[in-house]
Order: sequence, then structure tokens, then C-alpha cells
Amino acid sequence: MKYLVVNHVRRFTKMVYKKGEEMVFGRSKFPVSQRWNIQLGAGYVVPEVKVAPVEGSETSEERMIAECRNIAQSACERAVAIGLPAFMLEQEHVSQQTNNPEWAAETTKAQVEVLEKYYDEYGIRVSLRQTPADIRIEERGPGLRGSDYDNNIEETMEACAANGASDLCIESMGGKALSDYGISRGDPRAILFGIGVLGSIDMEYMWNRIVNICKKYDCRPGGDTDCAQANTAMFMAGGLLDKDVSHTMAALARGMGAARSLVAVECGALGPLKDCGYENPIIKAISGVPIAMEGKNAVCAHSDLMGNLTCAVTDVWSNESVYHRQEMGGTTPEVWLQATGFESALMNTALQTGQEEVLRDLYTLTDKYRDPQALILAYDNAHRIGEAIVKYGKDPYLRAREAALEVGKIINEAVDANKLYLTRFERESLDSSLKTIENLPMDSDQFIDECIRAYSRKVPEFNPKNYELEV
Amino acid sequence: MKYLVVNHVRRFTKMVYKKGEEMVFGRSKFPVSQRWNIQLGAGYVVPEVKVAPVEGSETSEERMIAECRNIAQSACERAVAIGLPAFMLEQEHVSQQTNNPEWAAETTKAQVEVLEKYYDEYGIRVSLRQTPADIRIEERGPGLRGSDYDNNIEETMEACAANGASDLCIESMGGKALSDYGISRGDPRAILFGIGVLGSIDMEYMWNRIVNICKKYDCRPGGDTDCAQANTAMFMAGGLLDKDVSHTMAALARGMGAARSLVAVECGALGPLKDCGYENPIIKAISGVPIAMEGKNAVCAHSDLMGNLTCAVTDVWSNESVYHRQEMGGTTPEVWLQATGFESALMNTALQTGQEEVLRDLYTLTDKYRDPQALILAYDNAHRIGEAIVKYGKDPYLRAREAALEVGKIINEAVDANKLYLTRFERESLDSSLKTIENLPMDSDQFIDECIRAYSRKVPEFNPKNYELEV
Amino acid sequence: MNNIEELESKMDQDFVAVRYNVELEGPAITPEKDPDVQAILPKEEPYRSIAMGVLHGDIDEALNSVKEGLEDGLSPMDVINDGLMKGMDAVNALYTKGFFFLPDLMLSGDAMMEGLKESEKVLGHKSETKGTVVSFVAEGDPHDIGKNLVVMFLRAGGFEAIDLGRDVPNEEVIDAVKEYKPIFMTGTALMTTTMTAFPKIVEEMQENGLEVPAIGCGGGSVRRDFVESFPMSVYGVEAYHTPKLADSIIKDKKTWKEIRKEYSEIVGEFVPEYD
Amino acid sequence: MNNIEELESKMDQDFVAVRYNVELEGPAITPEKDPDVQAILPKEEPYRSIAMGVLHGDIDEALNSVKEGLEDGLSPMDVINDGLMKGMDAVNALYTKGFFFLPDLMLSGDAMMEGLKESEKVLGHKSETKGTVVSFVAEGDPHDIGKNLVVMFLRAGGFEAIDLGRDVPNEEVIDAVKEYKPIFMTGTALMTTTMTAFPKIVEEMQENGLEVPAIGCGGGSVRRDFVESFPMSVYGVEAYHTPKLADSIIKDKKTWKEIRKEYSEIVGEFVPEYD
Ligand code: B12
Ligand code: B12
Repeated sequence: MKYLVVNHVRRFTKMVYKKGEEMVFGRSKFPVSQRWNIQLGAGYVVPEVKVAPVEGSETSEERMIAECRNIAQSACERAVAIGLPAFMLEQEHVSQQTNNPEWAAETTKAQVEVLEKYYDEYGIRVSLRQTPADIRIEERGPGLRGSDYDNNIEETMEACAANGASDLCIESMGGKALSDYGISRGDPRAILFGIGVLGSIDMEYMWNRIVNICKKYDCRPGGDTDCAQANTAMFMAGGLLDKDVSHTMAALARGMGAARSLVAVECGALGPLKDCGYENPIIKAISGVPIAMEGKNAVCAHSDLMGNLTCAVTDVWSNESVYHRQEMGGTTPEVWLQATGFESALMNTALQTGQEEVLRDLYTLTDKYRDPQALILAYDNAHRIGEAIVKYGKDPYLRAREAALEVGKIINEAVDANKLYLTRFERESLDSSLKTIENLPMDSDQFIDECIRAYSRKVPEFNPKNYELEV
Repeated sequence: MKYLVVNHVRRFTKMVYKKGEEMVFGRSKFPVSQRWNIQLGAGYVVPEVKVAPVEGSETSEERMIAECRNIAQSACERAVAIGLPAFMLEQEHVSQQTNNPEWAAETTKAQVEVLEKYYDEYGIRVSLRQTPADIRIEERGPGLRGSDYDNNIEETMEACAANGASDLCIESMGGKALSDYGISRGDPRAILFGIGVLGSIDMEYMWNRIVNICKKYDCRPGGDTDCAQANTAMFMAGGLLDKDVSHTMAALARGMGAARSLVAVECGALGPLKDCGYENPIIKAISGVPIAMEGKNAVCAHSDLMGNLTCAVTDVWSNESVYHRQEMGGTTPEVWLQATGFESALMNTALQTGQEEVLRDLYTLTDKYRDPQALILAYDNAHRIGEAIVKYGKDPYLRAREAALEVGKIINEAVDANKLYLTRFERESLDSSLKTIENLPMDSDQFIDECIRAYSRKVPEFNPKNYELEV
Repeated sequence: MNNIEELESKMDQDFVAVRYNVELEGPAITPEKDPDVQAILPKEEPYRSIAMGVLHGDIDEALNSVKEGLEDGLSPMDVINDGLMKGMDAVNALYTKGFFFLPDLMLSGDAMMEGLKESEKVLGHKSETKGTVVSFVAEGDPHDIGKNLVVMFLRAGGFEAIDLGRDVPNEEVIDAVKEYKPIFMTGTALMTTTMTAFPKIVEEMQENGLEVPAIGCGGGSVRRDFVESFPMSVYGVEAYHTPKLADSIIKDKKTWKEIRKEYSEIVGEFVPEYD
Repeated sequence: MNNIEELESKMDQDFVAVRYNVELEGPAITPEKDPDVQAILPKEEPYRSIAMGVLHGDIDEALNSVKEGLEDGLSPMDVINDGLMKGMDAVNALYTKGFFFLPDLMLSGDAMMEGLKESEKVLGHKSETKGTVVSFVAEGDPHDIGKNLVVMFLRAGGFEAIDLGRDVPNEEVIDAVKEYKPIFMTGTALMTTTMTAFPKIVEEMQENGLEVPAIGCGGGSVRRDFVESFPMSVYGVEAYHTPKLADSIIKDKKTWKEIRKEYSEIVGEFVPEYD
């Protein structure tokens, strides 16, 4: 088999959670411990804050260091001012940071210094997540593997780990060209190829390296996200009245995305999985690792239709990202940490008082029928999709395909039960997509061959060599 | 009696809610109906959004109209994009609007037009709250009563009502000079005089007029807030590590503030009471009117230590206020309506599924012991303070005094039970304040006389004539 | 303890979330029966088939009809203008009315482009367009789907769009301006730290004595206030606004200053914060 | 159904909210035993009593000691400098260390001001201060407590603060600048729509050929980016920073440009967003 030949990872063929109802926020089957006395998924929810470096900070190393230090300092000040027991700071790199590993070393160091000071002084539990940028450009130079870009990513990962990051994440983007093509044209086959096959192959390449780096340091491999694909679909699907991408199509992409993002865990990522991976509940159901999520406190970054539902089984609660500037209520690191901190406090109260299942169910029901994308991520349905994935767990293509089919089934059941109502655009898009997907071959090689033939010309950025696929 | 002589309002001497546990978000004893098919406190929580006009918009009537229209339009678009069943838009006037009643007429009209269009097209329930500015300057001209400022407020109120506002509010600021003096010097007598006596007197003057205006139109008298006094104290008290105003003193001011803000209802205000009145749960307990509150989704505006607790018994859920500008997730009217809208959706799910009491209790427990200011507003304690107020319901001074004493009792009980821990600053400030308050006369006239003598020179802005007090 | 099904059964969804998209939906339509489309579609063959191929987003249908027409000796310019472009006009009309969606548009665009290439082969050179537009994603920025939409809308709107790709060094943008002398440019950036390329490009253009009537700058993290803090620029909101902006330049000779003020009228819809 | 007491009894508060203020608290102190205070407080009477009156924030204690001293023929300038000001220095030291709180400071300031007035009566004119500062709240803005703090901190820091009040028309500010030729100015605004007074005032000052080394602009809604968008201005964060800023002007001849850059060092603490 073309694809599986290159695989040397343990695949999930069984569910770690036997039932969806076993899942709840703040608790995971395999909690993660990090320096600074923090545990993730160990019985309490940790708020996360993330702030995008201001325009201009990219112009010099000094400015970027000052920027990162300021963000950390503001967050720490607010955390103790309002009494948060714990929090996570994430820094998503801009390209300059990842392109210059020495910048990454210094910005990490600056943030570590601040966090450690507060940990020492107040005993507050803290975590520093570093997310280097996937700066590879598929259509340029040697492509996804072995380019300078690619090497810089690796060096930057190591620089972060060596300088005290608590964990490492990445938003890897293998397969993006295909999924972009498919999402904008409503072509489920291209999406499945881009996400399920190319995305999964590229993640393996990426994550085996990250896990190896982490092993050398007191630094955990965190997780990935299907941001480049399923989030692009979600983002373009937009609000209820938008007409770019159907919300049923975005739901299908999300299902496939779960099959793909699982690869990080299969390579050894421990979680918490990265916040913008809306597919994370599915992966938690399969693998038991803690997850980060975002929703109603990420309105600063984008609008989703499941702001409460995403709280239901999360272990870390994030604001996604925000401009670094002043609000009337303080600087944005302060303001948004308070937002995620207060929501986490509510969840922690529920955990402490034994009401976590009620709150989880309220979160879930608030959005379950708001949109098909929300429906499929409700914990019961997330678990079902997980089951579909592990059924074909050894074959990345087939499991992504099966995930999509299960998504379709879930939506159709809800429609039949008069719980969810679809527009014509959503209905037609779902029907035709499911028909296409059902008719796809059950053989991975055959599918890959067909896709290579079908898309090589149509999608000029796509080059099978980037994925070590024979043509 | 000096004060009560000028009173012609019905006073609360009994509690409408017999027990704190009867209160819950989204339901009030006396729901309010407004045009556009919206009901407040009638079984569902309504999200509110409020956006401060951008700098420069004050320079011309046209710009202010465009600004207000844009805010309304953005909010409406997001509301339907994410499926909100209802929402309230509030516009807090800047001084130019209230100073020029014709501006107020036109800005109201512009917002009415937008809201009505969406109501017609989508059936979304909407409400337009207008809050003219209290532009009076105590130490200037004829003072609080009868100045041009004062007359403009009245005309502006009428302009809003006549042009389609759903309801009217104001943040009246009688007594501010005294309470400012007392808050910054830790002088509980000055605070009590400023809030309990002067604040209450001025509110009566203000609210009898507003209620009369509303009677002429399809417009409701909303409510007031002790922003000028108790919020100043809370704001200066700041976070856990701030050292300006003790948090116990701020709690005392809040208790007094409840006795004061109740006057609006006594004059005929129907609610929802104004969002930034953190004392509102106490007034709801006493009077049964619906209330608006703010907390964890008002982090854009300021930081409080009870972001969840304030949800517990609210009927309208607000973001307080935010700059009008762009976030990555959209414009601020969009982003912050989504924030309050999603939290309201959670509460509405709880109401629909019969879990409202659990959620209310989780909200409450999340913050109850975070800070003394939070403690006293927990619904059980809020009810207790209400009882203290109605015990002396006919005497604005005595009821404010009693409210403060009850606040002290509640805090001390929690401390004795090892549930709440105070710092030395908080402890000492509470002890000495309570001693002072306990020793104050039980006669309103005597208290007023003493205060006029004590503060007339120290607080130059203060002039007893502004309150029709004989010297 | 209640379980979730029990809770769910008690809910009246109308007080929690309303699916306005479903509530609002009008009757289904057949594209070719829409009156606006009927007014646009050519009556004679093979133009009608060509246009219908585009309207259906069917590359084969469109391409075959184009080939037939060309073989029958039709002028390639007629094939383009009376066939392909009419089809695209019909698609645009349906998109504007909200009956067609992005995928329809993309597929129609693909079909149109294939037909166009075929016609140009016979023509021997590129066909004339309304004008040339240069599009790029800012240096250091990999987010390109917004730019791809912009390019597609420009082409569908009858413009020649030069697509420089993503993470484009400023120098390359300047070179393209020199080479193509565009009537309009579009820049896309999705990050605070990459949108800073826009003012740099403008500055370098000015230093090189280069000018365009306007550069539309858009993308996820780009703010209007930032874009309006340097000259020549216009804040771009939706990708489908692009051809309208370009039209306003070629038809009404609008300058960037005017477009800033009249954006909302030019694109024909409310745009937040443009007052 | 659980009731709230039952739920409460299950909670471990440490996973929900931590009262870091309580956790951190050091031992109680007696003000006059603090080593820094001891170093500052005068040893001889009546200076010691005067200073202690100020330290205790006790108007009567301070005023009586001042009156006694003056009646005994002490020079009013000595009473001010060796008594009242020492007391205030001690208060400032305790406030900076976090042992004293705002009310202490306000009451001490009141006591100091009363003693000062009494001394000036004997002196026959205003005593000399470090310099004159003009403070105002912007036109249309009623929020004045921040400004009141600023004024108090300035006075406690040995400056003459001209308090123009709130909702001050721009003209009045200009007039005050002409009249007092301040070494520093402070403006407070709490609203987006009133902070626009600052650049207008600066413009009018420039038109009138007036200049100050810096205008500190602060208040709830005021943003640093806005303040730094016009000249002469410095973004002010905390009221107690004001005398430090004024000191930097008179002692180190700092300009507004320098203060912008060195704010954090001048006030001696981390200030968000100043990098
Ligand atoms: C999907 C996504 C990705 C995908 C992109 C895949 C793709 N196909 O392009 C991937 C995973 C690759 C990605 C990566 C990263 N991303 Co990203 N991403 C997003 C996300 C969620 C959606 C972007 C999207 O596809 N939108 C849909 C398209 C259609 O929108 P658009 O491009 O904005 O275009 C629209 C309009 O802007 C307009 N338009 C655009 N240009 C023009 C021009 C004109 C003239 C006109 C008229 C209109 C117009 O038209 C379109 C609408 O019709 C955004 C969120 C956001 N708020 O934008 C974050 C976001 C842009 N990403 C962000 C970040 C930080 C990153 C990373 C740096 C994170 C990291 N460290 O790993 C990396 C980049 C690494 C690198 N090389 O530097 C941040 C940027 C923060 C900042 N610094 O400002 C954002 C804002 C998310 C967030 N809130 O945190 N991301
Ligand atoms: C209390 C309060 C009031 C009280 C004020 C009482 C008083 N004593 O001053 C009252 C009720 C009167 C009031 C009224 C209104 N308010 Co008001 N109010 C507030 C609130 C909650 C706190 C303000 C406060 O007292 N802060 C404490 C003091 C100490 O802080 P400060 O003045 O900012 O000063 C600090 C620093 O800024 C610094 N500083 C200040 N100046 C300087 C200068 C220098 C040189 C330096 C170094 C430092 C410095 O020192 C202090 C710290 O040490 C703020 C919220 C906020 N985010 O600021 C809203 C706020 C300012 N109000 C607001 C509004 C809208 C109003 C009203 C217009 C509402 C209405 N329509 O009724 C009215 C005003 C009516 C009118 N005449 O125009 C909005 C402004 C929004 C906007 N447009 O930008 C705010 C931001 C609230 C919000 N988020 O909605 N308000």
C-alpha cells in the first residue's frame, strides 16, 4: 500500500472512552503534568490566554522579546489580581520567530522568566505553550520536506523546548492546497484527499520529529489542529446567513479533520490538544488525552456557532487570539485571561460540587441544534464519530471517509427527528457529498491514484512528492 | 422631618420575594413588556450590548447619527447570524447628545429604524434602551435643579421616548461629591450621607420626572444605578492586590447603594434596572422588578471580582461598554453581543430544561468567597440586605445605614465560619467603619444636620440647596 | 440526576437559538428560470449552450460548446463576450441575489476560464479584459484562500488578475506593478505582523514613482483604521466587493480617497464602521 | 435537587479562587517603627509632632502643633519643610512600600494642606513649591475622582497643583497655561468622546505659542495609542505616577518624548505595553 508503507506509528483501533457520557470538562483519562506544578485534565479546567504580537513588533528581535514579555507580564498581573489558581499562556509564533530560531529562544526565555517569577511569588500554577509557525510553502523550493523553512521549524521547536516551554504545538498544513480547492468548490473528494490522506501523511512527518525533540527536555508534545482545513471550511461557512460554504460541508470536513489530527497523538503527542482544533472532542473520546478548546470567549478572534458546546468536555479553555492593545478594562492579555479565567472558574465550581455533568449538558444543549457543525461535536455524537474512526483505525483514508459518513448519518438522524432543520443549500450539499463519498473506493491506493490523476493539474501547488507518494 | 417631608413616593416596607432562593435569572415577579414583542424577566434572559461612540463622533450631529446607526446595524447582523432569539441595544449618551435634545431625537430614530427593520424581517425580539447622560454639574450655576443642563436632560428624555426608545435609564449622580470624599478617605459617614441621603433625594427629583415622561409614550421607565458612588468605590477598590479602597468599604457602599437605587422603583421605574447597578439583586429581592447585570462579559469595560455571580438572578445580561472598533472576530457590537448572547443562551437552556437553580448556584458559588463585595451580592445575602432595608423602608437614611450594618454582619459571619478571609486592611477598615456607623444617630434630621455641618467646608462642591435641605 | 435526553425533551428551542436561515428560506429556484438570468442568457446557439455550461459550472459542457463554436468558425471574441461572459453575468446575478453560492461561482469560474483559454488559443493572444489587477498575499503570510477568492471574483468580473501567490516579497509586488501597470491592486494579509507590508509597499512604490488609483487591502486581522493610516489604500471587506471596486475605478474614475468615503455605495450594501 | 449549602460544603475553594492578597500578607506594622519612616521623621519638637500629625492623617494634631510652633516664633518655612513635608515624605514612603493605603494618604494630605495654609498665613504669601502644575478634567466629562487623586498626589509630592475642576472648557485650560506657566500639566478624561479635548488643547497651545515640557493625559477610556498620536503628550497610567513624572521634568529635564520612552523607569515599575 502506497500510504501505509511509510507509517510506523501505533494506530487507534479502540476507543479509550467507552461512552460519550464518560467525558466531561476538566477530566481526561490521561492527564498531563508539566513543570510549575500544573496538571492538565486532572480534575480542574485551566484557562488559556493568547495574544497576537502587535504590528511592528516583527521588525526586530528586541521588540519581539519586549512584546512577548509584556504579554506574559500583563497576564500574570491580572491572574493574581482576580485570584486565578492556574493559567496557560500560549504564544503562537509569527513567521519571524520561527524563521529565526534565536528569536524563538529569547522570546521563550523572556516569558519563562516572568511566569516563573509569579509561580515563585504567588504559587500560581502556570504553563507556557509555544506554537511555532508552519512556515513551509508547498509550492516553493524543495517543498514541505527539507527546505530551509522546514529546518527552521525543527530548530525553533528545539529552541523553545530547551529554553523552558512547557509544551509545543503546531498548526501543520499539509494537504491545504487540496482542501482549499475542495472547500471552495464543494468537492468532497478533494477535501477528503487533502485532509484524510495528505494531511495525515504530513502530520506524521511533522510529529515524529516534535515528539523526539520533546523527549530531550522537560517539555511535552502538545497537539495539532486541523485549522488549515476544517477551520478554513468553518470560517468560510460563517454565520447562519452566509452563502459561501455550506455548513453541512463544513461538518463533513470537521469529521475528516478528527481522523487527521489524531495522528499527532498516534505519534506521541500528549495533549492538551491545540485550542482551535474543534475536532478535539472526537480525539479525546478516542484517545483519552486532555484537550484545549475555544468558543464563547474566542469571539475576539472569530465567530462560531457553538460557543458553549465547546466547553462541554474541554480541559483547557482558550480565547484563541486577540490584538495586543488596550481595552477600557485593561490590556487585552488581562481582559481575555479574565474572560477565560472566569468561565473556567464556573466549570471548576461544577467539578468541585459534583454538578459537572449538568453543566456539561447545559453547555451542549445550548448549541446542539444551532448548527450542523455544532451537532456533530456534541459529546455523544463526537463519541460516535470516534467509533467510526477506530473501526478503520489503521487506514487514514478509510477512517476519514468513515468519519464523514458518520457525520452525515448524525445530521440526517437529527433532521429526521425534527430536531435540526437544514436549508436547501445545506441539504443539497450534504446529499450530493454523501453520495460522492459513498461511491469512493474502499481501497486507499486506488483512491490516492485517482486523486493524483484528478487534481495534479487542477491544483498547481499540489505535488505528490511532498507526501512521498509515488505517482 | 427635613427629608421625608419632601417625599411623595410609596416606600417598600415588605419584601416581594419572600426568600432569596425564589430568585433566579430570567424570571422576575413583575415582568416588563415592550414594543417589538419582547418581555423582560418573563422566563428568558435577554442579552444586551452597548458600545461607546468612537472618538470624533461627537463633533457633529451627522457623525453621531451615523455612529449610532452603525452600532445598531452591526449588532442586528450578528444577532441573526448566530441565531439569537432576542436582544437589547443600549445607547449611553455622551454629553453632546443629552445637551442637544435634537441629536438625541435623531440618534434614537436612526437606531429605531434599524431595529424595526430586523424585527420585521426576522421576527427577532429587540429592545432599545436610551440612557441620557446626567450632565448636571453640582458646583456650577443653579446646581442640580433647574439649570440648563438639567432642563436638557428632561428634554432629551422626552425626545428619546417620543422617537421610539423602548425604555429610559439614567446614571444619576446626586451626592457624588460627598461619596467621592468619603470613599477616598475611608469615611463611612460621608459615604452614607452621600449615597443614602443625598443620592436618594436627588433620585426622587430625577425619577418622578422620568416616570411622568414615559407615561406619555409607549416607553418604559427603566432604572438607575449607583454607578457614581458604589461603582466608584468598587472601581477604586480594584483587584485583590490594589491598595486604594478596601474591599470591605466598597461592600458597605454597595449595601447603601441598594437603599438608594431602590428609589427609582419607588418612583415608578419598572426595570430592567440598569446593567452597572451591581446592587440590583438586592432591589430585585425587595421589589420584584427585572434587572440587567454585567460581569464576566463586561471585562472589556472593567474588571470585577464577581463575573459569574452577577449572572445568578439577572434578567438582562450586558457587556457594560466597549470601544467601537474592529476585532479580528468582527466589529465590537458584533463581538460583544455574541459574548452576552451566548451566555444568555446558556441561561435560557437552563431555564428550558428546569436546571436554572443548579446553574444559578454554580454561578454564585464561583465567586461567593472570592471577595467580600461578591459575598454580599450572593442571592441569599442580597435578600438579607433587602430585608434590612425594608425594615426601615420609610426612612432613606436609616435603611441605608441598616443595609451597611447587615453587610458587615454578613461579612463577619463568613469570616467567622472560615469561609472568607480578609486582609488586615479589609479587616481594620470594616471594624472601624462598622463602629462609626453603629454610633450614628437613629434620627435622620440629626444625622443630616451633623453632616451638613461637618462637610460643607470640607467638600466645596456640596451645597445643601441642591437637595432642598434646609441648613 | 437528569440525563441529557431528558433535559433535551423539555426544551423549547425558540428561546435558545433560532435558525433564521431556515426560517427565511424562499421557494427553490431553477437557475435558468430566474427572470434576471433569462434576460441575460443569449437566445441563439451555440452561445446559449456555452453560457449554460458556465451557468451550470460544467467544464465539459462549456468547453465542448466553445470548441464546436470555434470549429464552426465563430469569432473567438464573440464566443467570449456573447457566450462565456453572459454565462458568468448570469452566475453573478444569482450570487448577488443569494440564490447561488460560492461553490457555484467557483465552478462556473473554472468553466469560464477553460473556455476562455480555448478561445484565446484561436485568437492567438490574450483577449482584452476590463483591465489588469495585481493580487498578492503579504510577505510572511501563508493564508491565501481569501486572496484566491479575490482573484476568482476579479476574473469572473471580466478583469485580468495577476496572481502573485502567498508570502510574496515586497520587491516582487513592486516588480509586478512595474510590469503590469495595473488599474487596481489587491493585497491580503491575515496577521497583524504581516499587514505591515502594505504601507511598506506603498512607500516603495512612491519612491519608485509608481502609482495606482487604489490598493485594496483586506484579510482577517487587517483593520480599517490601520489601512487608512497610509495613502493609496482602501480597506477591503468581502472578496466579492473586488470587481465592484475595480469597476468604480475604470468606469467612474474613483480615487482611493473617494472609494474610502463611498465604499458602502460602491459595493451596494451596508458595511460596518463605514459611515 | 441539591441546595446551595450542600454544594458549597463539597467545594475546595483553592481550585476556584485564591485570595492572593490574604496569602501574601506580611506582619502588621506600626508606622513610626518602620525604619524608612524613622530615618525620615525629624527628631526635635515641635517638628516631630507636626510630622506625626501628618503621618497619622490627623488634622487637629497637625494643626495644633503647627500653631504652637508658629506662636513660638518658628519660621513658617521651617515648619513647612522640616515638619509638614517630612511627615508627607514618611507617608509617601509607606504608600510606596504598600503599607499605607489611599485613605491614609488622603487624610495625611488634608492635614498637611491645613498646616500649610496656616503657615502661609504667617508667611504672608504662598510658600515656594517644586513647581506649578495645572490639572483638569476634559470638557464634557464629569468623571473627576482620578483628577482629584492626581491633584492630591501632586500636592503631597511638594508641587503646587492648580485644580481647574471637571468639564473644563478648552479655553479655560489655555488661559490657565498662560497664567501659571506650569512646568507640567495633567488632563483626565474617561470617555472616548472627551479625550479628543487633549489634542485640541495642544493645537491651541501651539497656535498661541505656548509650550509645556509635557502634558500627562490619563483616565479610564484613554488609550496610550491615542495619546501618542499628538505631540507634547504622555500617557499617564496611575495617579501616583504624577509627581514622579513632574520630578523627572524638573530634576532631569525630561521632555515628553523622553518620558514616553522611559515611563517605566521613571515611575519605577512595570507598565503594560510600554516596551
Ligand atoms: C484557517 C486559518 C489558518 C490556516 C490557513 C489556511 C488557508 N487556507 O489559508 C493555517 C492553519 C495555515 C493557519 C496558520 C497560521 N495562522 Co491562521 N487563521 C486561520 C483562520 C482561522 C481563518 C482564515 C481563513 O481562511 N479565512 C477565510 C478567508 C476567506 O478569509 P480572508 O482571507 O480574511 O478573506 C476575506 C476578507 O478578508 C476579504 N478579503 C481578503 N483580502 C481582500 C482584499 C480585497 C481587496 C477585498 C475587497 C477583500 C479582501 O475577502 C474574504 C471574504 O470574502 C484565521 C482567523 C481569522 N480571524 O481570520 C486565523 C488567523 C489569521 N491565523 C492566525 C495565526 C496566528 C496563524 C499562525 C501564525 C499560527 C501558528 N503560529 O501556527 C499560522 C501561520 C504560520 C505562518 N506561516 O506564519 C491568527 C493571526 C493573528 C495575528 N498575528 O494577527 C488568526 C487571526 C487566528 C487567530 N485569531 O488567532 N491559519
Ligand atoms: C464611576 C463612573 C462614573 C461615575 C463617576 C463618578 C466620579 N466620582 O467621578 C458617574 C456615574 C458620574 C459616571 C457617569 C457617566 N459615565 Co462613567 N464611569 C465610571 C467608572 C465605572 C469608574 C470611573 C472611576 O471613578 N474610576 C476610578 C478613577 C480613580 O480612575 P480614573 O479616573 O481613570 O483615574 C485613574 C487613572 O486613569 C489615572 N489617571 C487619570 N488621570 C491621570 C493623569 C495623569 C497624568 C496620570 C499619570 C494618571 C491619571 O489615575 C487613576 C488611577 O490611579 C468608569 C469605568 C472606567 N473603565 O473607567 C465609567 C465610564 C468612564 N463611564 C462611562 C460613561 C459612558 C458614563 C456616562 C456618559 C453614562 C451615561 N450616559 O449616563 C455618564 C457621564 C454623563 C456625562 N455627564 O457625560 C464610560 C465611558 C465610555 C466612553 N464613552 O468612552 C465608562 C468607561 C464605563 C463604561 N465602560 O461604560 N460614570
